[in-house]
Amino acid sequence: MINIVFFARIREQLGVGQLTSPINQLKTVADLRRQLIEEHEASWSEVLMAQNVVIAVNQVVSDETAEISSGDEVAFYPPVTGG
Amino acid sequence: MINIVFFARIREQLGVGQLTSPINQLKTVADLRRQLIEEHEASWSEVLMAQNVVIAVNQVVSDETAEISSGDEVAFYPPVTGG
Amino acid sequence: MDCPISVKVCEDDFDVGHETAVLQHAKPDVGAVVNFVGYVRNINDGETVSALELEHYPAMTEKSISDIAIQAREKWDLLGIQIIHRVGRLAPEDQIVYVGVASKHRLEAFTACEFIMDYLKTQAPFWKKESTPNGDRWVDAREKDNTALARWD
Amino acid sequence: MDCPISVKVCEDDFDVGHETAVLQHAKPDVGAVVNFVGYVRNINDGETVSALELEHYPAMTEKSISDIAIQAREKWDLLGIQIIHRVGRLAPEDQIVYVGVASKHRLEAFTACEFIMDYLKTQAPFWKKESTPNGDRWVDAREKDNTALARWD
Repeated sequence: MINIVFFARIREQLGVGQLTSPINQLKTVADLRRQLIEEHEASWSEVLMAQNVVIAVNQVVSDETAEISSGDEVAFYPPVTGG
Repeated sequence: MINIVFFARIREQLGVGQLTSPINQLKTVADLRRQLIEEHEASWSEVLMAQNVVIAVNQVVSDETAEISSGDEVAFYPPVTGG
Repeated sequence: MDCPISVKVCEDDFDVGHETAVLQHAKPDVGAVVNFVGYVRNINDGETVSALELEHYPAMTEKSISDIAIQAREKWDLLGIQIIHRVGRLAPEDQIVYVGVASKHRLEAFTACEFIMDYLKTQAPFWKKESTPNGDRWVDAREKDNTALARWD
Repeated sequence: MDCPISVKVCEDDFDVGHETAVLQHAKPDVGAVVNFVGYVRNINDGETVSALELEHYPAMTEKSISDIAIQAREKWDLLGIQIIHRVGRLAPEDQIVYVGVASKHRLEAFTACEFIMDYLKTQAPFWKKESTPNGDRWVDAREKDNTALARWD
């Protein structure tokens, strides 16, 4: 399984903070994102494909080419605004 | 009268922290310094003519060309080391 | 040289005097401490802010901040780093973040403290949501924070 | 914008937490405070320091520091400056100097605090005399403090 988490504006726009997905044929974050978009309404494409979405794999900032395997956690979030 | 003050290493080297001098023919800090050196032992020349001596007139950093008049305070001190 | 790192992410407020004292305590070679304290402002982008909600990514936040502190420790000769970042609901004038750096001489502490703040602002997974008279809104990331980051390349 | 300046030269110790709170108190537009705290180190130029005597030029010191603070206020958009410098006899680990700067955004507070420290180190009439096992000695001014100053030209 892959654990998928969303934060802040993205979490609100998708209406969900956490999902899981079986690993199946998913090899990269791009595969996972494509599947999430296919499985949900059109707005998911807009939100998850936005230019400034940050992707973290296992709590380390990464990008859509990152390989994933069962047990990984993939996060999608907007640019950070702490401090 | 001119009030003359010395600080830190210079005060210790001259053995005095404060002097006064009548204004007489003194026009600039250079005149005052020349007179101080003439009136005291040879070590005063070495101490007061040293490259790094800081001169302040009325509590503002200046140099030997500064004009002075009665009531002024002239300070000679080494490079500062606070903070 | 030993440079302990302490990172806290919590709802509780902090005491700047206490944190400063901890940084220097029993370290007689510390000559300089530089502290940064960030506060909730009552106005942002021209709108009155009545409250701020700070969301974060709990599994990642402390690790992400620790990584920044470790980078700073590798770049400069430091004697201690303490970072506190609050989360949850805050009000104007509340303290949000503390970054304290101890070193022998002042240049290292100043530089490392600025470096940590620049990285924290652009890398650590926190998000601010403001309450304004026109409703709640997510704070947008600022281009100038990315510009600030670029100077460390 | 109002930017109060407070300068104290005294023998008494100070409380960093209190000074920070004063800088931000009742100023809801303050987003950042940067504090510098300088301490007496127990070693300098390879020698053990058992005590430090800080001499100053009383008629000039506060005015000289105020002038530096006024320059900073004219250069950057600041909301408050507090400077405390101790004089007299100090021991290792004692606090010597506090410079705190409040501003809306962090860059101004960091920059102004460094500017003030660089000027204070090279312009304000203080002199340190250290007690070491080999006797007392005046601390020499450091070339790197002049180098630090040159970056503001």
